[in-house]
Amino acid sequence: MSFIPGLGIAKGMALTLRRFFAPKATIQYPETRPDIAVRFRGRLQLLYDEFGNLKCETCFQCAQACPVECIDMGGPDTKGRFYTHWGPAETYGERREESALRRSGRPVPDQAYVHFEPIDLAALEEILAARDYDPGEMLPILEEVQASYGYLPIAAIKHISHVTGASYALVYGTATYYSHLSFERRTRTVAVCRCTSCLLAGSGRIANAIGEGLGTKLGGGPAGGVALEQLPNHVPGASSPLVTLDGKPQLELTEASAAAWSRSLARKTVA
Amino acid sequence: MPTRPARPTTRAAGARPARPVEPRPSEQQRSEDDPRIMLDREISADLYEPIPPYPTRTEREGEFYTRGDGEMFINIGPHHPATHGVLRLVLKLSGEQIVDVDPVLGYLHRGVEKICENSDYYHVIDQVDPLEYVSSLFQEWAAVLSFEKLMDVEVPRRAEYIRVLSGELLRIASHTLYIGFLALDLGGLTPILYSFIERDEIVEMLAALTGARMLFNYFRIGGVNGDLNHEFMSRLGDWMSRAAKQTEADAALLNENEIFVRRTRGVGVLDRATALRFGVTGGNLRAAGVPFDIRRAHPYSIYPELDFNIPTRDEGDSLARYLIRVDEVRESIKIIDQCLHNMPDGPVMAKLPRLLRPRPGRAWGACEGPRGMLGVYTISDGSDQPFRFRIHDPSFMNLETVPTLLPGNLLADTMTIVASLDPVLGGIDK
Amino acid sequence: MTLAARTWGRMSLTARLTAILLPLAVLLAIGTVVGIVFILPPTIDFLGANLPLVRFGVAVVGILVLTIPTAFVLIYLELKIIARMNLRVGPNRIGPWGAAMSLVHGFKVLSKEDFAPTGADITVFTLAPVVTFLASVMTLLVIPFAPGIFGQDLNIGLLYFFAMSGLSVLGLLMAGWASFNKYSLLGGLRSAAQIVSYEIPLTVSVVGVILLAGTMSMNHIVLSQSGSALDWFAFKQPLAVLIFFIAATAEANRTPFDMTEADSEIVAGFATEYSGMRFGFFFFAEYVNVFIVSALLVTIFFGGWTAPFNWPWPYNLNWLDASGIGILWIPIVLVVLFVATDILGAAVWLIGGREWSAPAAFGLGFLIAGAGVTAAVGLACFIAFDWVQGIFWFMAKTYVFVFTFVWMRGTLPRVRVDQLMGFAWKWLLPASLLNLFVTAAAILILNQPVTPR
Amino acid sequence: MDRNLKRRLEARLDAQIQGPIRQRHDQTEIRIKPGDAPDVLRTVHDSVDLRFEILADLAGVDTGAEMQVVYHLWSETSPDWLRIIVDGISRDDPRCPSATFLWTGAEWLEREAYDMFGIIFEGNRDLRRIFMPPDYTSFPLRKDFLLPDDAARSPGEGVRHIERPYGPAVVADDPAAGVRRAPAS
Repeated sequence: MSFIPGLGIAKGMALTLRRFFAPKATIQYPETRPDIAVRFRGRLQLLYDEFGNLKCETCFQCAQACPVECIDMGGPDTKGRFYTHWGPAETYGERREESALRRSGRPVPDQAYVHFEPIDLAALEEILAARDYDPGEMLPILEEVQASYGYLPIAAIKHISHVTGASYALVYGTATYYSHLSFERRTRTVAVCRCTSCLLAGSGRIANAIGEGLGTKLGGGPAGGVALEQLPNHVPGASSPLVTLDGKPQLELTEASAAAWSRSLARKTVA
Repeated sequence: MPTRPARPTTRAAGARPARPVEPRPSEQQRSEDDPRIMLDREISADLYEPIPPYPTRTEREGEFYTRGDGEMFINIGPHHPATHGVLRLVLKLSGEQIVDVDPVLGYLHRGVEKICENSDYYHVIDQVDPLEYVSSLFQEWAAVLSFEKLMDVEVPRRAEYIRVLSGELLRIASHTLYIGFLALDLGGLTPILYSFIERDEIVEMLAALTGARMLFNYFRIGGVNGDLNHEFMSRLGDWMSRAAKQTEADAALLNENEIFVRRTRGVGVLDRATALRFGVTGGNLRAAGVPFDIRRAHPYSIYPELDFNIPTRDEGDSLARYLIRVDEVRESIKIIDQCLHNMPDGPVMAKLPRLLRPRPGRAWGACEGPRGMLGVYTISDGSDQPFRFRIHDPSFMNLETVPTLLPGNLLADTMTIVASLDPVLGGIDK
Repeated sequence: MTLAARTWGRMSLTARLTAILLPLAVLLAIGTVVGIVFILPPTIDFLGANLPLVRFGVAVVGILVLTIPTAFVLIYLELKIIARMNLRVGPNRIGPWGAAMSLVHGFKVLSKEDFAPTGADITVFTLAPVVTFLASVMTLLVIPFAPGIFGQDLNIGLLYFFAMSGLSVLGLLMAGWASFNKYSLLGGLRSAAQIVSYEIPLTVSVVGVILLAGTMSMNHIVLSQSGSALDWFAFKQPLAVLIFFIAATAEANRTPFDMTEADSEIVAGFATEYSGMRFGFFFFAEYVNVFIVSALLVTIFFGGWTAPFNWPWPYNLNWLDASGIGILWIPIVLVVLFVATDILGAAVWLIGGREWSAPAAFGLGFLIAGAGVTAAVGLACFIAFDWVQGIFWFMAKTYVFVFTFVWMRGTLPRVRVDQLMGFAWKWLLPASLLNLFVTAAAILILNQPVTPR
Repeated sequence: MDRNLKRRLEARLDAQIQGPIRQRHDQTEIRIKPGDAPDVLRTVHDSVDLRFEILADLAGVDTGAEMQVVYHLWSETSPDWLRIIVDGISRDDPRCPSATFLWTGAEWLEREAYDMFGIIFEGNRDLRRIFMPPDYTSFPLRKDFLLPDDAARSPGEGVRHIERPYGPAVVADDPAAGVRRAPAS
């Protein structure tokens, strides 16, 4: 405190008056973005590599290491059979997962995403070069891609988004809007149940017959647009032996008719 | 009225119900949510009294909640603009004069010690981070010091320098925030914003170094998480070129202000003997004339090599506590300068196994945080999780003096004293 | 009943509106005709016979209407000035430079739930903000804004002012007591103690001016300071200005004397339990108080509406006189505005090319032309009418002090309640008595004639 | 490691110290019995050559077999922290003399240890819970603490799913008590 009464107050007043005219420290947020440090860990986003592919490999190590158990993941298990949940049990976990994916700019986990696999991009590059990489011609591009690959691979969509500059959401939205564009290969799945009662009722023999008709065997991969698989669970209420076509039980199928049925199925699907 | 069933509580020795609960009129018309609220319009004057609805547990509690002639209770908090978190002070007032205080804690209790006993040694550092959220590096530092003693880890010198550098930066950030909040609690609007400008610069700087603005999670057992980078150094250089001048200018708003000085001088005097008896540490103890600073009293890291002073004052009042902080900011700037000048080269992490299983033992590590001594006491039983993890927080001890300092002062001095003791409730409630 | 209900239920929204509005319109039309024919002539006769009554009514309505915009402007100024002092930008999103911010605040306050806590005395609780607000607004009645622009020229104007502003403490005390909250009670009692203490130095410091001016009428106090700035009482009574300023800060509950709503101590003081428009009244009253206190300071010590130097105007511009050709200027101005808009808009449209649509171009032209015409008319009025000048000088001076109050709030911490009282009784009161004594002695010694008016 | 401190402690407190004085890094550790605690604390606090004036910490420890109270002290006469472990406190009726006669600040630390471990400090004038609510019945840092058991006793029983006890949730409403809790089972 100074000896002159009020001097300290006057000094403070002078300081605020000077600051009244000083440049301001406010960052006008939406117009000017602050510099975020390169090392900043607080970004709520998943990282992509230079080809636009997601870097996350869903290895769950982060979820296991998180000390407060805030990271949670869901996805198909290692054999691609079940949609499993790896975090702590929580209400509406699946829903939240979906919305978190949406917020992170990725499509919701549909079949196309889950079986995301790399493709040969040469044909795609040809199509794009012919269209001059013009995002305005998105629909023709997508149609040609579908004609060339038989379906719309997610890798192709990522690549289109990457090279044309159209946002992924836009390409994805276009692709989902038109019903003639499909993310899935037009394959049909025949599944045979191998539970004890079905095996006793002869499903093993039926499987062999169907395999003969299709030209493959159980677990041997798709042949000519039809895949032969093992049914993970017996459909409740269905009789044995149980064979399903795209999830629909084929109740009238017997060991005798299986080979003919599968041959006609293979013929119909190949076209 | 239904009879009260016996309560299976373990009581302290000598504690007995001092104040039986009196039956109240019109039992039928109570709210279902809160039985103390009656639905009819007969409102008793005791409706909102903070008197506990259970029998008092100790003599001190019974004595406190017995109202004398002309006295009234008033709740400061847990939701109050000036309690620095969710602290609740039950004041017994006579007019505006404080007769007695009963601080009620635990609104932010998260059981961090228990959580730490169930996480492995790497995870503990994340868990203790949000305790003292204003200066979380120091809490990490205490834990890391304790673990390193437990495991006999040698920390590389560059890592020690980086620890001191970032720690002192954060000390400045914490002290400027202290100054701002003290002024805010005294009614000044402006200093808090100047403080936040300063703190924001430092915090952005530390974000470039550590990757986070508040919960840094930067110190590791045996070093630090990452080396210095160009972004951090350029920001630091920018800031250092004007830091001293800037802090002086901001302090001029309060240091000589007659109103501020009159409100803090002689208010809440914590003398040397009382401070020692209460286990007060940090700036509050140094304001009482005890030059106890762990950086000098029990040196750790590279502090013995650095040249800095421990400012002390003899008055022990709120003004002295404030001025100690202002002085410490200057000393910290000096330390940062020396750290930058002497920064050695080399690795920033010691070689450690992926899974830490220290041999059974006990270790106590303490460092000097902005509020005083932060200590961590760890007991290992040979597994990968601490058997006992004890956190000692300075704010807890500093706040304990409040029932001694407040009585006799006015209601307005509550804020001066509490703010000048600088409690952080995240650390207090653990 | 059921028939009516069923019919109502089947009607569309338009039909319902028509069913409500059409009879109303008919009723209104009939009422208007009846009013014009039977009620208007005697009313005009009565009002013509009682012109002071009309004047009073107009003044009261005008002041009531004016307080809200004044409060809005002050709230905006406070937000903006304190923000700039804090190195912030302040409100800048709503309206130009955030100027509509306080309007939004007003709507917010209006749309909030207006509840009373359990145990509150509802009647007193509701009346308290009204009392406080009215006490503030009533004081505006005697303040002369310009020659001829004032509510009432009471010959005890100053006395009336202090009596009315002293009433506001009653409202605060009522609020503090009725809220059934200890913070409110403490705030109310603090305000009572504070205002009672500071009322005395405030009043005594003005007595010197009353001695010098020889009157308590505000208009005459202003007139006795006319001339240049050197004739202001501020230079004859410097101590009184200081005392008055400090005491007025306390009277208006402004920082550093805002004990009654010390937010870090007693949450919001007397206003803790208030919400919605009840709180809005307190809020407005506070800011109107700042304006009033500044206005009073200007009126008593800084020459009121008089110019700070010898001012050659008003020129007698006959052609502007409303009774002569003046009324014709209105259509002329409108025509000028119209033509200028067309010319400027066309210019913008031609120069700007394709980017400017026609409405945008002519809108801009209208804005520019409007601004120009307004400035020209304003300048002409400023030159021609002394009341325009009066309002200009009065507002300019008043807002300097408003800025000072806000500036203080942006800088200073709050004093403690005992220091506040000690300062009033130990320093301000003796100083104001000393000032009074010295003034009286000087008048006696210098033998200045006290001229009663 | 301060060998000198070890010698001084042995000279002063030879009778009370149980077992060897352990020294590691910058810590010197002695163990005493609960009954000796006031004497030992007063000795290390008051002796001219010890002067351990600053109480750095007071911690409760549950080793699973017994309870301990651990004091950490600092003195300018020694570069070491002094750790005094009061061990051999029974888990069924844990009692220990209070240190508030020397350090008033130990009051809250002891309240915390009582709150977390249920150790009763005889001589503490205000030994009540400090963090946990007054109607809480468990001692959470004890090694036999089990969350579902605690949840069944807690007033917030059935509120959070993670603490939901096994079995049907029954909430007794006793408005007169002012709190809700489960029936005693």
